[in-house]
Amino acid sequence: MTVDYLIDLIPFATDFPGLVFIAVIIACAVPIFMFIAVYALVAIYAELKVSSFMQDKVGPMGQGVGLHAGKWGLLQPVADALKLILKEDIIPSTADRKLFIMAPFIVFIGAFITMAALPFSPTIIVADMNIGIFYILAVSSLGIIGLILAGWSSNNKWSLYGAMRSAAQIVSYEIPAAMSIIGVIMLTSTLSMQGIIEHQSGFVWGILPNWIIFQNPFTFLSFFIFFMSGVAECNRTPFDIPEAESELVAGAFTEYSGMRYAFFFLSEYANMFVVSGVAVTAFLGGWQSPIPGLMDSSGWGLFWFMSKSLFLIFVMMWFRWTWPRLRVDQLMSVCWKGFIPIAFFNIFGIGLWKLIIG
Amino acid sequence: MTADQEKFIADVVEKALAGDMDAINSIEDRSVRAKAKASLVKAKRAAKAQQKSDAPAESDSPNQQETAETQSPLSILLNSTYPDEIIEVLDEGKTIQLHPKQWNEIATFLRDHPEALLDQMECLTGVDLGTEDALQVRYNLHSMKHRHKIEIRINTNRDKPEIPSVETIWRMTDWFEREAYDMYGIVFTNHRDLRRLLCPEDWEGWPLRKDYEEPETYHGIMVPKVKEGWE
Amino acid sequence: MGKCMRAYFRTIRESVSTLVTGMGITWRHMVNIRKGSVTLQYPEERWPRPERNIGFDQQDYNIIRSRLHVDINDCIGCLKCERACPVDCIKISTERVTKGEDIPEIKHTGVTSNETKKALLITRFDIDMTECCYCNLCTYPCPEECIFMTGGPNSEKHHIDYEFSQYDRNDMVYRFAKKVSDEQVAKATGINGEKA
Amino acid sequence: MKEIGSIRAEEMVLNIGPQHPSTHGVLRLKVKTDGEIVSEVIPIIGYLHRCFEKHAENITYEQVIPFTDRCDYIASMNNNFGFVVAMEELMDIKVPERVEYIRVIMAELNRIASHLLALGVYGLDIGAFTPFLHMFRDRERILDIFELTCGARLLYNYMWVGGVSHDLPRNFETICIDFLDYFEPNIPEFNQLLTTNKIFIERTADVGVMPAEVAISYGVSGPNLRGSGVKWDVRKDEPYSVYDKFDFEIPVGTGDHGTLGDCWDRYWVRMLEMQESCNIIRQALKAIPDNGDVHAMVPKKIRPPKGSIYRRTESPRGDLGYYIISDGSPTPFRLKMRSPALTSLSVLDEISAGWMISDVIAILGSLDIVLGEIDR
Repeated sequence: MTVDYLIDLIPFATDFPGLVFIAVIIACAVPIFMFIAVYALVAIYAELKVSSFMQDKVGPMGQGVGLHAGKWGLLQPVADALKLILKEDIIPSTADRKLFIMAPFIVFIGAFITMAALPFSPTIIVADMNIGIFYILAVSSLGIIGLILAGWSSNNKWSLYGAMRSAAQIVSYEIPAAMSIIGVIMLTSTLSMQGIIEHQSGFVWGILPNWIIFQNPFTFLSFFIFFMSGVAECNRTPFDIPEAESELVAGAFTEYSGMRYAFFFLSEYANMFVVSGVAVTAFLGGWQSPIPGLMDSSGWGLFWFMSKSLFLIFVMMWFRWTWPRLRVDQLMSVCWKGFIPIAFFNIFGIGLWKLIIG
Repeated sequence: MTADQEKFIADVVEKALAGDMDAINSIEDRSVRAKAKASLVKAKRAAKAQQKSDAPAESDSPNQQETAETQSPLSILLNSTYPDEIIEVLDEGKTIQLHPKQWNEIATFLRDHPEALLDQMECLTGVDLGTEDALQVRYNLHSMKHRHKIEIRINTNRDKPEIPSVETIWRMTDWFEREAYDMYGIVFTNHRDLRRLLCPEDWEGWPLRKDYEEPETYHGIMVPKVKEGWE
Repeated sequence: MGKCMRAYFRTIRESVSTLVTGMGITWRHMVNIRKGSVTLQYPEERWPRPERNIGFDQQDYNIIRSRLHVDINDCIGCLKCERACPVDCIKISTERVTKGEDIPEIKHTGVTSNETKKALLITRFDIDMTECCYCNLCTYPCPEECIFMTGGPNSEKHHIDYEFSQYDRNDMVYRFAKKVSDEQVAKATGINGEKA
Repeated sequence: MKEIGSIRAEEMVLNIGPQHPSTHGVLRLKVKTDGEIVSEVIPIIGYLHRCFEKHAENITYEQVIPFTDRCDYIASMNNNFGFVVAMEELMDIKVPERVEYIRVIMAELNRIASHLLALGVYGLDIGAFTPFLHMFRDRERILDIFELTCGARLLYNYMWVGGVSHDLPRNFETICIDFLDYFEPNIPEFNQLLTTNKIFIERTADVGVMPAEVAISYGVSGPNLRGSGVKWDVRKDEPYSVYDKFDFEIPVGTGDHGTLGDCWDRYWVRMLEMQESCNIIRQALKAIPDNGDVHAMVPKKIRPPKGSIYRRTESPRGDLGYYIISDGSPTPFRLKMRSPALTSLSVLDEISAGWMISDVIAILGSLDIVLGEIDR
């Protein structure tokens, strides 16, 4: 939508279509990149604080600016980012140099381009494609190539283990995630992100929002399957076996340092946002207000979308700081024996529900 | 106390021990006299302690005609089965010294015999007896069922120390024998994996032997003996 | 088959319930952070040191082991602490001074606070705190109670200080003996110029 | 067919350690793996070897005690305790009753502290971070008590031959009771957060099963042996000090969630033992004589009579034995420490073959090793 809007804005667009297209792409990419960077800082800070609070400590703190981390430690993520930027970039001498350098960018691109289809508000969306959700499911698994490249090119056994584990994991968990989304698509009859949100407008009995998660019991289950699969795709605890800091040191990222590591880090957080965004769009009514009449103008769309997404990100953090980690074979059996059968059952159930009840 | 004063006191004490108390009493300086008296008392006490500690050592001497009252059931059992293997029975039968030759067989017997059932090896200690020019291994055995224990001692000579391994009988001794090998150089024959345990594999010498001398260098690195600017 | 399915669903139920219970606990800790926080902002806030009173009959003192301190004025050079040290981090050298002159500025003669007559000039009393193992063994044999872990019975004499890191390793060698020149030593020992 | 048969997975040797987050110290594990499956684990130790036994032959008996602290730095009190019990038996010293109670209280407090660390770090090995810090929070309280009592937080040098270095502080009883009142309600919370967590059970139950015969043959002792269902506790079966005066249970593994002797059982035994230690401390605080000397009549310079002794005590990791040979001089002729963690580690290869890399970490964590004690 935004892309079309920008193209329309330029009067001589038809004269230089290629040039204008590239310019518009850059004009969209830069804000998204800025958004990811700022959001990552916030998320890192939130992760620090959430984990600390759950562990009975106050986390990064500081009285005054200077040597300390600012008021309530607000400067801590900035300091972390600065450290990552300034840190020496080490490439192991036996590593496959080209692939080693390429890998973090591929992972980041995978997370980055999914952002293009996320509807932040009725108007703020880079491109409201008619295959939006399908596009997100497709490109979000691009990161796996980067992870495998990283693991392979590092020439380190830990990295290889991490890469192989994450490949198995991400590929497996794509299936229940996609299955849950299929149920949503069956209800909404559209692949467009905005279309899915439009379908969820209104309220049942004037109180309960007409979100897909509340539309029938199967979609309720679907939401959890999708969300947990999403957590697994982000490699977060309890599914963080690729990184598994107590087993594999740091998994695929063992040999990375400085800015390259920061890119992995950034893409992990970006991925979390994408998963939450898709879950919000597909199940929780996107940018729509949960309470009838409360701040439901289109200007508030961004607020609702962000608060819902950030809440889901908080839940992910909550998981991480509460639960232990699964073993790789248990991870697979949870996926193949737990999530996938239930996801199939859900598709069936949603179809039946739609046929019988409406 | 200066050196000549010490020497003087030592002289006087010697005289006093020989019966000449006047040598001390005639010292003029009060403090020196007090010191001399104190060291005399010390010397007398030391002599007494020497006698005392010598006494049990004598009773430790081999005594094959030990009567049954001073023996534990385990030592009687062992005595009846392997009478030739026992060198001596000490400490009311709680400690038995054996010949190394059939140790493996005896160990199996001790573990499996229903009256012994010594299924737990508590500890395996290598000892350098120093003066007797022999190395010794002490096995502390314990039975989980009967709750009795026994200590086995096996001597071996310093030049070619060899003791049969019991690593397959009590699996715990696997590492403990490796440790004893590491520290004393006692070769446990038939041990399946006799490598050094704690020291690096290329370490030279047997560190816990009494005649061990610390190496000057290790891999070309000087071993610091004295801290710089300290002595 | 039915048994299998029941086990399958029981597993799912157990998983969900126990995982949610765990989340409840972390949530409780998160919302009660104001009450439950156990950390302090270290450079600004510090843990209170333990109460001073420990149940000795005669003395009330704490037994914090922070670092060794020597009241060199009370030291009689008996070397008991040097012998007690398991890691040899104390080094003492003394000179006999009964015959020689008094050097007033280092007060090497006279009596200690326990009224013991001092007979030795301590030319060196070094403690290498990098080697110290804080076992406290050197403080017990001292007849004058002049070597102590700061705190201890003489806590008024020296403040307790946990933070004594240094930039140079040599700064961690505490030299307690008073500076004396060779001539002073010679004078004090009464051996004129021979001993250096 | 022949070609298919000749395809074989290549064995990869993976070095876990010496610097690795979950080896609990400088331990190196040479792990032969086939994919994720581990076929052999070869522990390589000695990185922390500090020549304790050689060093002990050159220093006096009093000076050995600070070195025993440093062997098992997680449970220093228990190490001191083991040494002084052996020494007192060798020298035939009768220590005052108050000292015995002080020692028992200290040893049990340290047992709780040690188990808290073991359990928390075990959670960390499995991937749960929060229980670790919760347990550390409580462990700090115990260390505060130690600091109050003997001035040090980690390496105490508190128990001496024939006594303890200081008497208890004046209001020790209330401080201790306060701690127990605060701590005991936390145990169910740990259980809810970690022990009964389904993921935790999945990770630990049925993993690394150690049958009782294997455990006894390997000399495994303490909670690891009790996890295999053997009711053996030196405190109960060969009582030393005043342990025979207390009424406490010996928890043994039951195989609630899997097989008897699995990682979960070993974990659970430690959890139950903390509760029992609390009971012992409460009883000891009630029974402790109010006043009294804290030193027995011991000569300034300790010279045990000629002879040798092997005495074992129950440290949080198992049977901690000291073999002391004295030749009548003030320095030991030979001092051997039988460290429980060494035997626990030696069983690792036996019980972890066939499991996955993650399980090797879990099994290693459940054995609760301390490298300072293994390497001495």
